[in-house]
Amino acid sequence: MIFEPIDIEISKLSCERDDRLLFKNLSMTLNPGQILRVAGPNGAGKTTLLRTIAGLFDIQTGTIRMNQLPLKECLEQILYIGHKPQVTKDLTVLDNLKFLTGSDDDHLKRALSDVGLKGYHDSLVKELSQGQGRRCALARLWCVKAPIWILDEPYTALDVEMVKTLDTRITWHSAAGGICLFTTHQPPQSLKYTTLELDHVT
Amino acid sequence: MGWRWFHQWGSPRWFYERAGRWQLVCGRLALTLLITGSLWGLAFAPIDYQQGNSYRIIYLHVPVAFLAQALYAAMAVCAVVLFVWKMKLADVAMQSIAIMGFAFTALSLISGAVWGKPTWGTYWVWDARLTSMLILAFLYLGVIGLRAAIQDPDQAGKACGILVLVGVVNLPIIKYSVEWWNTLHQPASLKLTEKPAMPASMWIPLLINILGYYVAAAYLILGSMRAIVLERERRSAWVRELVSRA
Amino acid sequence: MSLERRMLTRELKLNVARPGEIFKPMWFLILVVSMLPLALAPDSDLLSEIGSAMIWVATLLALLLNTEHLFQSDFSDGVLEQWLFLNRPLAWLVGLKLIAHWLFHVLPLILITPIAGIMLSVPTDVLWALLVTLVIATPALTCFSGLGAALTLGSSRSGILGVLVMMPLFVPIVILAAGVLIRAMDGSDTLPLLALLGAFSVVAATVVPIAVSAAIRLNIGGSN
Amino acid sequence: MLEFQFASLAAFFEMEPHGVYVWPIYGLGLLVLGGLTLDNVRQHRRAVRMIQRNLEREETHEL
Amino acid sequence: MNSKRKQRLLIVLGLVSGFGIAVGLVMFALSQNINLFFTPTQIAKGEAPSAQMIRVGGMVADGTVDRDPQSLKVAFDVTDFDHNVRVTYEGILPDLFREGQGVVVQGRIRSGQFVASEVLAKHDENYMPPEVTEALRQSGKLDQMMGGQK
Repeated sequence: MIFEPIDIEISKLSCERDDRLLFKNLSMTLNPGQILRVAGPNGAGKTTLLRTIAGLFDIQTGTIRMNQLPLKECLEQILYIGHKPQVTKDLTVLDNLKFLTGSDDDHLKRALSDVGLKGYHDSLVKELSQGQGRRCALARLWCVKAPIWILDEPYTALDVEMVKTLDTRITWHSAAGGICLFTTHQPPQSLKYTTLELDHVT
Repeated sequence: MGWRWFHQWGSPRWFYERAGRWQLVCGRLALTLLITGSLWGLAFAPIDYQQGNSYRIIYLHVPVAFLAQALYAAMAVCAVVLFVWKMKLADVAMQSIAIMGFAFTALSLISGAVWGKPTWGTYWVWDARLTSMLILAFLYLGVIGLRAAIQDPDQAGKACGILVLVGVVNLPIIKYSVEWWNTLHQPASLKLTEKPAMPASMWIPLLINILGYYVAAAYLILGSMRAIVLERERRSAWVRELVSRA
Repeated sequence: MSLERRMLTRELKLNVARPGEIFKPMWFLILVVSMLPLALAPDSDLLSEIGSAMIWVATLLALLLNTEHLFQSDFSDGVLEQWLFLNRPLAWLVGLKLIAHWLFHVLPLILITPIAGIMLSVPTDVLWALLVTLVIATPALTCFSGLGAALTLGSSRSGILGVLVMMPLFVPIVILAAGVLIRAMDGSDTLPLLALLGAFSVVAATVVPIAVSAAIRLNIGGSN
Repeated sequence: MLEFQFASLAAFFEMEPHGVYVWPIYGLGLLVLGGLTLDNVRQHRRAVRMIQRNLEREETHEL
Repeated sequence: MNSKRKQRLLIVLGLVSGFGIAVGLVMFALSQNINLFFTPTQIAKGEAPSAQMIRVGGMVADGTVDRDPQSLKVAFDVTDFDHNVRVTYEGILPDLFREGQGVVVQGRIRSGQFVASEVLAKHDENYMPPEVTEALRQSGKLDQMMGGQK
């Protein structure tokens, strides 16, 4: 599957939080197939930037446009996975994914076997280990058609094998013309990406 | 020019500096009016034919009750300004008005209750006006409590704004429903549209006191807003400069 | 499967997984109702006179008890923020959630009020009036307490605060419902008051989801 | 119009028979207005002091 | 996007129809007598339902108050200067209750009499020095004034 060409244009974005200037006059354009790692020390505003681009935070100053359209009108093009589990503990793996993606059972089961959760579709999320729960949340990447991925620390709690699987999936996504933004503290080995360094603005 | 008078309010610094002066004027004016009005009402206004001297409580009760309701409306206006123009000062005003509003509502409830004792023979009846005033007090308390519960001041301000707006839609309904439910309290003594139903020697001091309490409320709100502005803007250059100069 | 069906199925499954959430308020209601005759002398005339009003208030409190955390678990799991990407207006999704909440949590509560009524020897026709007022008034109550829950989502020590904040807004509803009950005891016409109650619920159901969605957006924007 | 309504100053304070109701209310009103004024002053002073403390702390850091 | 516009249209439609239904319900309710408040004239014409809790408002007619010396029973006429209603009540009357005073009584009609369960004295919004009242009373204007405003 190849995505329609999509780009994100960020211009003069500034953000202040709790009286602290996180970033100022940030301008960049993300093109189809681009993989961008947002890096920086703790508290540099990585999560804030990601959530702003995902439309979860109001833009304080500056603009973000997708294919020339304001961000607010294109939210369904985005897949966002944040720090929080993104899955409900009291539901089964399958029910969780069914609600979030709307895909059918076969599709979802295939995605689950891709992330190494084969046979777990009927287990409740609270019965899974932390890494498995993370895999469950990430399984959405295998069954959703959004061209823009915004992943906040996707590698946390994943084993080496799963890291590799995720890298491959992101590479494919980029090959199909999708955009991926992510943050991480362990730079992935088998992924080609560009880096945006966020420093404390003083 | 044009909208400048309005946009000035977007600058906390402009407000802080001007408000100090306004506050001084308001404070003096309020003091003069309140002393005149209260003394006149207490000592020189004639006694009422039915209620005797107890009616002299109206020179406090009526202005304060007016104010309690007017302040909620003012708070609602602030909420609208906050959402439409994203003006931070409106949020500051909302915060101080909530506290003053609650104080005045409580004062009007207490003075009403004490007045009710000689007049109706009881401190409290579940009458329409009394009940809706009580609910107004709860609404103010809710706004104060909500703000106290949320850490981030911007977020707290917006949450309070939503609450205030929902409350303002409901306030007339509350008033109507409660009035339908049980009415004992007399209608308002002073109406803007009609000639007052009391002699001049009674209503002039009342009017003076109403003005006095309004100006006093302005004085108090300005004062509390200045303190809040200073605290919220503590990291800005002008505040640092101001404080280090002092 | 449409998003709306997905949402309602999810709610259903969640409630099957957490049956305690449904039974807790019912248990509370029955407890309050059984304490009442113990606190008063078990004088059945007095009980039947004030019983319906007591059941109404107890149901109101029970309802508040289970609406307090309406959005809390979805919020802390991060599922709530996913709603923004679902290609539907947030207010509409909030409306669905409130409908589901009413169906799975409030309706069962209303359905057990006849038991409470029998315990307090409330006359049958008053009991009917009680049921009807509850069915008509609870949508508005659910909406308002949902708004309270949404407003205090981000606060670390919200607890019962959200509900307390909304309490004053319940006044007209309680007054109207009480009016219906009094008239039902008299045997007079309750229809006009029920119409007013209905108007209240309709307005709340159209306006409050918008306010709730604003509150949710606010809290998603603030959580970090 | 401006004629003292009471026979004596004592009668004024007595305000027969409602002095017990009227005077405490005016006292309370005074208390509320005065209290709020004082609270504002205190809050303002506290804000100033806090900012001063912060400034001092920053200065010692820079040294 | 087209679907976005459709959604917005649906929301507006929902809001409008919601308010429409609400207004309809309120209109219906207001067309009925929700207040159950009646004047003595309405009662004399038999418009008030019997055996139902209703409220009657008017003035206490002069010289009609009969107090039972042994108990708290009291009977008086409530008038709107056209018709009178005989009210019986047992209980403590409010301090402001007197002849010529506005009252609201709540109760039921039983065999032509109004049995009140509650008597509320309406303190009017007029404040007057005693001399003025006296002057008015002498000129007979007071009753007019009091009767004029309900």
